[in-house]
Amino acid sequence: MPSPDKRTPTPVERMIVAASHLVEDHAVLMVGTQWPIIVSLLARATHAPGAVICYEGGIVLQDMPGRIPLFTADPVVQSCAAFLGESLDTLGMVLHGGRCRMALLSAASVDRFGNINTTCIGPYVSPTLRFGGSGGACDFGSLSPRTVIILEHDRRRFPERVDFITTPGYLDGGGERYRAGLRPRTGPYAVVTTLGLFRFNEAGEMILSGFHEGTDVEEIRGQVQWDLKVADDVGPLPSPTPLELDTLRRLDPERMYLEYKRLLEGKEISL
Amino acid sequence: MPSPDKRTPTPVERMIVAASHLVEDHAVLMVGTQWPIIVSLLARATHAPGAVICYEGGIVLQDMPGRIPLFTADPVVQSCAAFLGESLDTLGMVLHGGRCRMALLSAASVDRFGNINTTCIGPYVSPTLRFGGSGGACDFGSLSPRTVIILEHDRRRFPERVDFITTPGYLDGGGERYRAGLRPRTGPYAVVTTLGLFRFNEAGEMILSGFHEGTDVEEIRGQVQWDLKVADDVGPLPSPTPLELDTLRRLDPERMYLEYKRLLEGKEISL
Amino acid sequence: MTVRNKVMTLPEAVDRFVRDGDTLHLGGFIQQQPFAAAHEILRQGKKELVLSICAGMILADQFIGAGAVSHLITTFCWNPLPATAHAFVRAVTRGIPRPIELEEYSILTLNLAYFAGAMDLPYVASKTVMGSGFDSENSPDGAKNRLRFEISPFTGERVCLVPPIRHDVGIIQVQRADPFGNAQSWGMLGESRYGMLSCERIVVCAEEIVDPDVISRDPNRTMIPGFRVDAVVEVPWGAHPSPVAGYYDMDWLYFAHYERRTRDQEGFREFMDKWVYGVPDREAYLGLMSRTRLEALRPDPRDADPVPYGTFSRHFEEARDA
Amino acid sequence: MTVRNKVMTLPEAVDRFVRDGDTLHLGGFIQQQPFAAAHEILRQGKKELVLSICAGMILADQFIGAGAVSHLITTFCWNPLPATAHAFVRAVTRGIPRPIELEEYSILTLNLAYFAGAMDLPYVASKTVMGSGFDSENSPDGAKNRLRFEISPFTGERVCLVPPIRHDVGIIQVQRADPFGNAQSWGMLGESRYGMLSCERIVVCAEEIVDPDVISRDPNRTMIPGFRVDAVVEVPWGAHPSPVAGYYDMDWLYFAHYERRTRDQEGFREFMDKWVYGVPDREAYLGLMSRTRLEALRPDPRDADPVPYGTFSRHFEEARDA
Repeated sequence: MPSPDKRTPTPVERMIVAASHLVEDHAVLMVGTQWPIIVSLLARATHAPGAVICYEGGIVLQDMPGRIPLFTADPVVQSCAAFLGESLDTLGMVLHGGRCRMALLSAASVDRFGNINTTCIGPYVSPTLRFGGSGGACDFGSLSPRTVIILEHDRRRFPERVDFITTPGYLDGGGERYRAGLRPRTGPYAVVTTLGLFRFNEAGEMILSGFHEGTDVEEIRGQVQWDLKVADDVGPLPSPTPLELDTLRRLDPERMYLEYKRLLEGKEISL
Repeated sequence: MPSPDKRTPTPVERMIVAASHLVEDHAVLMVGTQWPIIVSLLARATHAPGAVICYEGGIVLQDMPGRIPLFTADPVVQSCAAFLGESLDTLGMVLHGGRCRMALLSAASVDRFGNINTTCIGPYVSPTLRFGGSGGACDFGSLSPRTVIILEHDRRRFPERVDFITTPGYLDGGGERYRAGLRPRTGPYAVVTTLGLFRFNEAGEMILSGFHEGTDVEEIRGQVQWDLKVADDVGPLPSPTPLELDTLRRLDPERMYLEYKRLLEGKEISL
Repeated sequence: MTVRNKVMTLPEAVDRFVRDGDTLHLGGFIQQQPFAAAHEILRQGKKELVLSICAGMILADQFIGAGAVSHLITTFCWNPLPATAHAFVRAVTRGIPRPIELEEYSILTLNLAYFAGAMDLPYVASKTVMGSGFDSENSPDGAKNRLRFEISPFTGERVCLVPPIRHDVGIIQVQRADPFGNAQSWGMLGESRYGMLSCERIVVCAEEIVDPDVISRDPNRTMIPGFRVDAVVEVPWGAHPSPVAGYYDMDWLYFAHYERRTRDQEGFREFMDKWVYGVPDREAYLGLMSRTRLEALRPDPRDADPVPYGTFSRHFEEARDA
Repeated sequence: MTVRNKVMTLPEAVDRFVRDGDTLHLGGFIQQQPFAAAHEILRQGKKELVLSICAGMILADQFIGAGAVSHLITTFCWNPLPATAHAFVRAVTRGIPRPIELEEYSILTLNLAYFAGAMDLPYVASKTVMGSGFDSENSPDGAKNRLRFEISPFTGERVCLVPPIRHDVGIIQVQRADPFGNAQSWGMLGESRYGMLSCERIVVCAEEIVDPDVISRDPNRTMIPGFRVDAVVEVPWGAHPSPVAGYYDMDWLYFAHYERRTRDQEGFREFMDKWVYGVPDREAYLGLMSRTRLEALRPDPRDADPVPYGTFSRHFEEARDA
């Protein structure tokens, strides 16, 4: 495996660091699988040491895990937990109970109003492509005061309207989310990608708020399937500091997240 | 303390033994405090060794306790439990979940239709006398397929209609219980007292079914405040066998239940 | 990681987190009732409290007799001898020392209300209580509470809807907690977990404050995650005269003593002057009793076996590097 | 006391308690999934099952690919690498080997449905899911499930009503159980408790069958009380390739192997012929793998400390006799 450049962050590293900046110290976090795992641990290892990390299976972390968890149910987290219980403890008592400040989610695709699809392409009853489904993601997005969505940027993953709303964002915008019955002061807060950072306006529409080094507003506008609005104060995002990069790489020395590919690829598997 | 007669059962002993006869082997029991404790343990020590004893605080017994529990929350039961948990585990999962066969309850008073009052005499908002209140008793009587009510007989405790329905029996009779929303095939099954055994007819009215040695139908009819119906096959109840009496007295060698008086009465208490 | 150390004294915890007029939840179903904290609340003269306590017992009785409570949410209130809780009865029947509003439930409905409160669920439908004195439609002169009765849109049957009950502040006595607030408890748990988790502010009194590693070696035993907790106070014997599994048994003599002394309001006052207002803290309270007698409340030892949690294996990395 | 000894073999337990057409709940949220029992169900050719499983994973995938399932209740189905659960996708997109009906939920709503099922509550009202593809009123072409949407009589707000889901039979792999069925489990518990307790018949597979005293020395760890259990089967490694806290870690290589081999239905068949239909029991299954590699899945030891429960004191009797 090639050693990464010591100073130049990869797009994935930029995405992770930018997302970690959204985590406040002492915030209670509902953390989904994949990118949210490393984003939340990075935040805790840098500027938010008091952040509280909760997983949907019923886990509240105490210490940093002995190695990066491969997913939120990885047994590695059990030896660093302050609390092990049931899904009703975290999704129920923490999230539905209103004790969570922010939810972090990965997504297969996200649309103009922050609705996430991790279910299917095409009609639900006869899809052309089918993904895993909600898990707890629908609850995260339904209930969290702030939902941060983290995904690698690819134009196909940014449709104007997702085929299936696995996780509700602002639905059709303009207060539709609250008319559907979801609580006031909940909803998508930001989308962080390998290209930039997006926030949501009052109508619940995604707007470009910042871009990573090496890209710009026009490139990003071409990478979503609708006419993307841009914030008045759009500008470059801060680059990861050497300390952040170093911390991130120490958190994931195996580069399981940083290179987003499975380490076993191409290997013979012998059981 | 006088040693009880070796062969003659006391009225309380007759009540306990008669109630224990209603417990089937392997039945799951919700057991209330006071008389139900010793009734259920006697049943288990005699003809119903597989009976499952559950208490409202979240306890399922495994073995016989090291001494007679003074109430259902007595710590003595914790060292003989198969399960310790929450009230939702027993009142919820066992009782509301439909896994209970019989509930055993003490009562301050019970009326013609098996409604129990352990709340107050006089109007609820300005009572002349006030008792402890429901605890789990209302749930026992609301939900159990069979509720057995155990109390020392005293005419004042058998009004035609209780002042407050702490635990619903058949309400006003004639299906009123089910119209109120309680589940079919639930309700009072028997009342066992120091005088006799009562069952309920189709209309939900209490009828005298049997009497202990030393009393008779007429005496008992004078000990309730309404015109008590009598079963066609009313007759004497079986006397406790020597084995039953012996088992009962070994279960409660301190005679805390058998004499129904507190052992500290008349003693100086020095803390 | 930095986590706030929340250890403080009982007077400080009560002063900072319990306010006049609060809806106060006292945890512990008969066992583990926070008597030490409760006495400190009374000493600090907190008033107009809405007291929410599943098993009223003599703990509620003391608050009521002291006149600190305006409204009581409970399922029963007695002295487990069993005997009358005299102050409760005086307040309800004669308004002495002051009238209180009663909000009564069955244990199951109150547990569901706490469950709904902990999760902030709009309501939970049940099949209990209907037709009883707790059913406001069937018994308009019966108990006043928050239950409603509706027709189920699924089955058309009548159901009892239990809404959430939430509290401003909750206190419980547990076996052990770490300085961050992670609180572990065992024994009969009653309503403890959901009652406490339905509180905005939480004060944990513990028999022992332990190293965080003790907690994280057995995280399934954690009842209250530390981030929910505002104060941790080490108070050995803090639940006396109620029991704490593994630490001390119920003090039956004390309950009998209380029953005898509190049969009238004057006796109640004298009792409280000695045991609550007359002592500065728990140590002085315990000093009023024979130490030998207290030690006799210790149960015989009986321990749970250690269980293996394990850490994790490195087979995945090893396979990759093979 | 006599309690029925419920220990039996896995073929006997499956034969007696799992029936064609059953609503079958497989417990374990990602961890502790009962693979050994599931394979025996497939070997015995049980069919037309309604499979209810919170975390579908490759366990649901195997049932679906085998054609044993007509209806799937779940919240997600994938291979946690993460990768596609190929048989699930084939069935949903192309009806191979047969179409299945899907009944999808979010994890919270399915957990509430199991909770309501375990307690037989008419429904539980929540504030999640609304407006999503799981909301049949807002998304008529969305997922089909049992949720309903009503106006709260308490607040007038729109709420999501979750009705109970109950099962004919449930199976889970736990760390230990006694011969009466008292089952103890620790680690991440997900939906395990309420899922299992919502089952009419319960089969407990355990890494170890232990003496009843081990259970009653730590009764707070009991997840399923023995009286609810029909069969107890000792199956070491019974959850492999999913993990069991304290016993073995997730077998990542196995999940990767499965992903590669099951990309088409023919490969799936070959996989199943080798790992499920081609072996008589769990021992033979384990024999297909390197023992050294399996042993490497054992975690490093890390034990919970013993905790004191105590028995009881005799101070009451002593006081009386004083």
